[in-house]
Amino acid sequence: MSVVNTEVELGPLKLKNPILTASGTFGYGLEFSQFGDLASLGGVIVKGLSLKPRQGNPMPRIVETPCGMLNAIGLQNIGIDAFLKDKLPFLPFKDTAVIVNLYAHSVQEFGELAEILSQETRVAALEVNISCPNVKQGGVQFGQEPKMAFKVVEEVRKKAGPKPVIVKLSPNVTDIKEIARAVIDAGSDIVSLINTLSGMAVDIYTKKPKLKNIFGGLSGPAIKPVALKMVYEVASKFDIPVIGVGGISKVEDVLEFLLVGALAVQIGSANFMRPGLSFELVEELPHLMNKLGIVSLKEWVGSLEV
Amino acid sequence: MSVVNTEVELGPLKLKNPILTASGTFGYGLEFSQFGDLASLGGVIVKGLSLKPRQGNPMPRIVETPCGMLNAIGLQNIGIDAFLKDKLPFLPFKDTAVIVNLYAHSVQEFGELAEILSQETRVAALEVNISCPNVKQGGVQFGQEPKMAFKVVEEVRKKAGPKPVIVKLSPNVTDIKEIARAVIDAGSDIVSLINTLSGMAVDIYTKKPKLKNIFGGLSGPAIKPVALKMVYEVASKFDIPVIGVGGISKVEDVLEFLLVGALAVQIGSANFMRPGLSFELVEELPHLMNKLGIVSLKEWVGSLEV
Amino acid sequence: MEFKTVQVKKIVKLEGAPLIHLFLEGLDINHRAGQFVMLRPRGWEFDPLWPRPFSICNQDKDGLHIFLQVVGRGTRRLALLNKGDKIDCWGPIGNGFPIDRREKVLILCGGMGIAPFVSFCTQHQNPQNIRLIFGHRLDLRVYPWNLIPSLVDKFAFRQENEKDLKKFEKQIKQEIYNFKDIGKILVCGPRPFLKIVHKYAFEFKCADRVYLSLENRMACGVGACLGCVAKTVNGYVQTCIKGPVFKATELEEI
Amino acid sequence: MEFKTVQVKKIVKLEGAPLIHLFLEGLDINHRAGQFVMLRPRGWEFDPLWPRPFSICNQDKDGLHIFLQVVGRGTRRLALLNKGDKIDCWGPIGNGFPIDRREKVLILCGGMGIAPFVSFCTQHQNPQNIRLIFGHRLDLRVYPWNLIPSLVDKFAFRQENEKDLKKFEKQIKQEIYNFKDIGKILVCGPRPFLKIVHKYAFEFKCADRVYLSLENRMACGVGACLGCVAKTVNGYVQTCIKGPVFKATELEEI
Ligand SMILES: Cc1cc2nc3c(=O)[nH]c(=O)nc-3n(C[C@H](O)[C@H](O)[C@H](O)COP(=O)(O)OP(=O)(O)OC[C@H]3O[C@@H](n4cnc5c(N)ncnc54)[C@H](O)[C@@H]3O)c2cc1C
Ligand SMILES: Cc1cc2nc3c(=O)[nH]c(=O)nc-3n(C[C@H](O)[C@H](O)[C@H](O)COP(=O)(O)OP(=O)(O)OC[C@H]3O[C@@H](n4cnc5c(N)ncnc54)[C@H](O)[C@@H]3O)c2cc1C
Ligand SMILES: Cc1cc2nc3c(=O)[nH]c(=O)nc-3n(C[C@H](O)[C@H](O)[C@H](O)COP(=O)(O)O)c2cc1C
Ligand SMILES: Cc1cc2nc3c(=O)[nH]c(=O)nc-3n(C[C@H](O)[C@H](O)[C@H](O)COP(=O)(O)O)c2cc1C
Ligand code: FES
Ligand code: FES
Repeated sequence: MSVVNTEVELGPLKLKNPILTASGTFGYGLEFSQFGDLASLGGVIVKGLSLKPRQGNPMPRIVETPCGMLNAIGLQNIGIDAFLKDKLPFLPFKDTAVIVNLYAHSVQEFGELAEILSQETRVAALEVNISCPNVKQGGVQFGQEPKMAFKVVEEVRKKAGPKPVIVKLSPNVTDIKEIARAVIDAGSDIVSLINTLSGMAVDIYTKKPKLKNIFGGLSGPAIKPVALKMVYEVASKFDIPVIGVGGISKVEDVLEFLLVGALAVQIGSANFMRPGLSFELVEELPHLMNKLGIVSLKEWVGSLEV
Repeated sequence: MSVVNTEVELGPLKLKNPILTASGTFGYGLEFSQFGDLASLGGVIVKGLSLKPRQGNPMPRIVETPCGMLNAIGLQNIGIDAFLKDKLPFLPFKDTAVIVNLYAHSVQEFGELAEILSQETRVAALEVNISCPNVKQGGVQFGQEPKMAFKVVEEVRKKAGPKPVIVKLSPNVTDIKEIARAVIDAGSDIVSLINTLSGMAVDIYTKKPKLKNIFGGLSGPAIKPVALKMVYEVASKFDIPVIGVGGISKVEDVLEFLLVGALAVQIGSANFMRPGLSFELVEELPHLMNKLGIVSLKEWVGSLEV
Repeated sequence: MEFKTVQVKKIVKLEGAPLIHLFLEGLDINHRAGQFVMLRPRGWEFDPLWPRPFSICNQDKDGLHIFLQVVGRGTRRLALLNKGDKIDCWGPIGNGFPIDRREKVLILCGGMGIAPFVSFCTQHQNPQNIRLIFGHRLDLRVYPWNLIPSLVDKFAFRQENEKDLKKFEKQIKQEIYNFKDIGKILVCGPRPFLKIVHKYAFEFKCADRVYLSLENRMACGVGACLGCVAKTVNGYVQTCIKGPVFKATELEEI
Repeated sequence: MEFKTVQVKKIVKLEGAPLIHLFLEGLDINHRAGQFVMLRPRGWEFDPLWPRPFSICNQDKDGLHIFLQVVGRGTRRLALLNKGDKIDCWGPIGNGFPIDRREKVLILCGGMGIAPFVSFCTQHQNPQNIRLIFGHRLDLRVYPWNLIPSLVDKFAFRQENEKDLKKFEKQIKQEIYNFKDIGKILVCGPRPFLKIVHKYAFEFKCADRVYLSLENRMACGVGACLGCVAKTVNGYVQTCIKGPVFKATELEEI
């Protein structure tokens, strides 16, 4: 095997390889340390963290669907303080990018979270999850309304100091480019997409929704075509580093997302298929690059021939 | 087995059972006559027809995806005249609802199609496909812009005379309720949803999109959770008959869509799994109703307990 | 916890019952009764997406023994496995049941809930300290009843209709009542069964000695997805890694 | 065309090659060589979604004979079938090759393209009228070469590298040239192979007697989805029901 270069540069964020784990599907990272070397990953994005611990939604919270799943975890998390104290010290932050996914109900709370993390050298970047309902505007998500998205990102960018800010986009929009434009204008350094698609499942025997929350987010291989298209649309239109997420489960998928213009990817629900999957992808990537004659990922990114 | 009532009334449109075949997945109906009795179906919705015959998109036009598929057929069809002359006479229009799916590039063309069909007694209803690009507005779909959707439907409703008008909604929107409101205000008698989700697939070996058209529409079991949610949102908010479409492949799925409020369903990509599938569902429905103690579908529709 | 791609060594399908004995070879683990493994055959590609959790029924020269019932999509496909097929497997997961050879213990199990107790009774050094009550719907011979050592004081009750169920519920009540001051009560079975036991545990004030194994829906089996949580006095905690066995007093809801 | 849920009667996997002989029982059809069936095992539930098209290789007391190569997700799963497994099957589909026992005919096939010609040559009443040229990559013994009647004037060319391929292309050119005024030329094989033949057919002005079988991606196999169309002089037409065999002069693109 000849030596290949898997490094990627997403503006201010440098990764030794393009494989990150997606928020909410990899716990706080430590849950997977017995299945592979966390330090081998391009980065670990931890479960969405809020200012205070959150209990999340009542059960049932998950249900399997064809080639996918719905979740309505409701952002259960231990809170930012407990994370910094009890989890972060045990993560290999010197060898891999530890990225914190932020979740809040208001612009101000987002700002507070960013401020707390702005001086935290062990954290490589912040990922802003704007797929949460904006309470004041009656349930529409921050990520569905360009103006609201702008405000959140502007505030985070202001408070985050030197930290790279990634904004994670919701696919539940008419035109992903509009939201992308808004968060770019607001100073986002990187965008990641997609979060889950809105969905629902019901049980004809109990006549009830299969999720207590009624609605949930659809993820897994089922949504890969939707993710790929949105990544392509954003990456080919805007001059901003893009991280692709959605349905990735094979090393070929990784190169597909890079081909349409992503600089890195996140592995989400596929981590549930087997806990070592993300580590396997890191190992397999150089082999597939070799097979395809790719020496450096830089030449591959966005090289789709249309 | 005790006798159950599978009849449903969608405003002006009465069906002997709620199982229709979705446009574009059942040809002109006749292709399936050797696999079952067309007259046994609740209705047949034929391939989208335009004023003039259309050649459609170059190949490849279809690609399989996890639990689903992408298509970019490009509305190849024989044109409305040839349909009325060469296909319609051979369909069992006396015993089942033959529904024509309309496709056009402008408001005026939609009107012309509606006018042609308005006096055609062999056609039970019109289904307006507003998921086509609105050329004047630069590629956004009629179905993504409430104002444009309103105009199309208003025109069709005006020209369609006594024919029930079904409007088929695109899921590629931020809020399906907005579009639903627009087409209801414009005089739609029934809405059907969902059409395909926008998606894409690429081949890392050729570095090309797997569809010549680059983008295609995602359908199949993969999208069922998205369809179910949108149907629930529209059916529980508006007082209009709803037809559910998206990922239905089992008789249980039929009752799921009815449970969240649909009065009828369309079977789409599942017809490709085996050509007799829609006929099987018609046969299986009374058995499942029996098992669940449902005497009439009227009591079941929208009876989800939330 | 260990991860391995193991092989089906043997698969025994029972005639006339949707029950399967699966023997896996290649995972060398020491388990505690009540712990479980996640299984996902290599052939599943994308669908079903998740692995499936199963109690370790036993472990011996035939490998890891799983006793499973066909109930849905996943188990239907597990039933089609053949000797030599490859399965991703990780475990042992969770806490398992407490085991103390000097103490008397009452086991209440229903249906597939018998699985972990095969291991429990086999590993137990004083099986004569165990009393085991088993409620079942199918013919007793289709369950691993004979694998329970004969020194165990065991009783099986078949439920073929509503009346039997009521009778069994009464029996359970009586058993809990009789045992309430004696020792631990270990429970595994379908949710309605657990609810009944939970109720009597509180009624007879022995809830702090009643241990229930929950079978929540699981996606990851490593504590990461937070999909399997149980509502406890300490909030929502992962059933997979913090359970599946909980003291009745810890659970706010079943 | 008939639809049936048939059974695997026999499945023969070739050692060292990703090739499978599949024998299905239960579909009583009369077919014409070049016609095909759609197969979808019952066990596929939702994924893969589509059935898969395969030429009818032959039909005899062993049932319907399919000869297939494992190339992707679907065929990989077909290779795991066992005797007795159930498969939804419909066919015969399409037009098939023209057959005229009095005429000389040249067959050009590559790889799996040999499949329909096993049936063609077996059904043919004057096999001595057939000349068959077969290009292949693997050892000849893994192909159903011996099923081609010995009276057929048959030649096999193995391609192990670029050079062999060039040589084979030259051979094809020569064969077409020699045959251009004699009779029909029937062709089946991978797309690059078809393109070459198509080119020479026009070069030697015998395109109206060259029949090519296309292997387009198919979803429905009944003419309904319009996903499999070929670009012909009459516009886009369904390869499944209007093909899969087209005259070279009908095709605007391969
Ligand atoms: C810790 C643990 C240990 C278990 N041990 C065993 C065991 O030893 N033997 C065994 O047979 N099963 C055991 N189960 C249950 C087993 O995991 C499920 O039966 C299985 O996952 C169902 O998969 P499926 O795809 O066939 O069903 P699905 O298609 O996912 O569900 C179909 C239907 O099955 C039922 N179902 C779903 N999940 C469960 C569940 N957890 N328990 C019971 N019914 C369910 C539901 O009614 C559902 O409608 C255990 C579960 C847990 C959490
Ligand atoms: C009319 C007709 C007759 C056929 N007869 C035979 C036959 O007798 N024996 C046989 O082995 N195959 C035959 N094929 C091809 C066969 O249908 C495909 O190989 C099969 O569908 C691939 O399925 P898959 O899921 O394994 O591949 P997929 O996962 O769908 O595709 C994987 C890879 O396989 C290749 N592939 C996909 N479709 C085809 C194709 N149509 N031909 C060749 N490679 C393809 C592509 O390179 C693709 O990247 C026939 C096809 C048609 C249309
Ligand atoms: C169980 C679960 C929990 C998730 N939690 C979060 C979260 O806390 N924050 C977030 O931004 N995204 C969250 N996501 C979304 C994923 O990070 C990812 O965007 C999505 O699942 C699509 O990728 P996939 O198809 O690879 O899973 C969650 C997804 C799942 C399945
Ligand atoms: C090959 C194909 C062609 C289609 N053509 C049309 C069409 O002409 N008009 C239309 O309104 N919808 C068309 N559709 C969309 C379907 O009618 C249906 O809305 C969609 O596929 C979702 O349903 P499903 O998941 O059951 O397939 C087409 C879908 C497919 C797969
Ligand atoms: S199964 Fe994922 S946390 Fe328990
Ligand atoms: S495969 Fe659908 S039209 Fe040919």
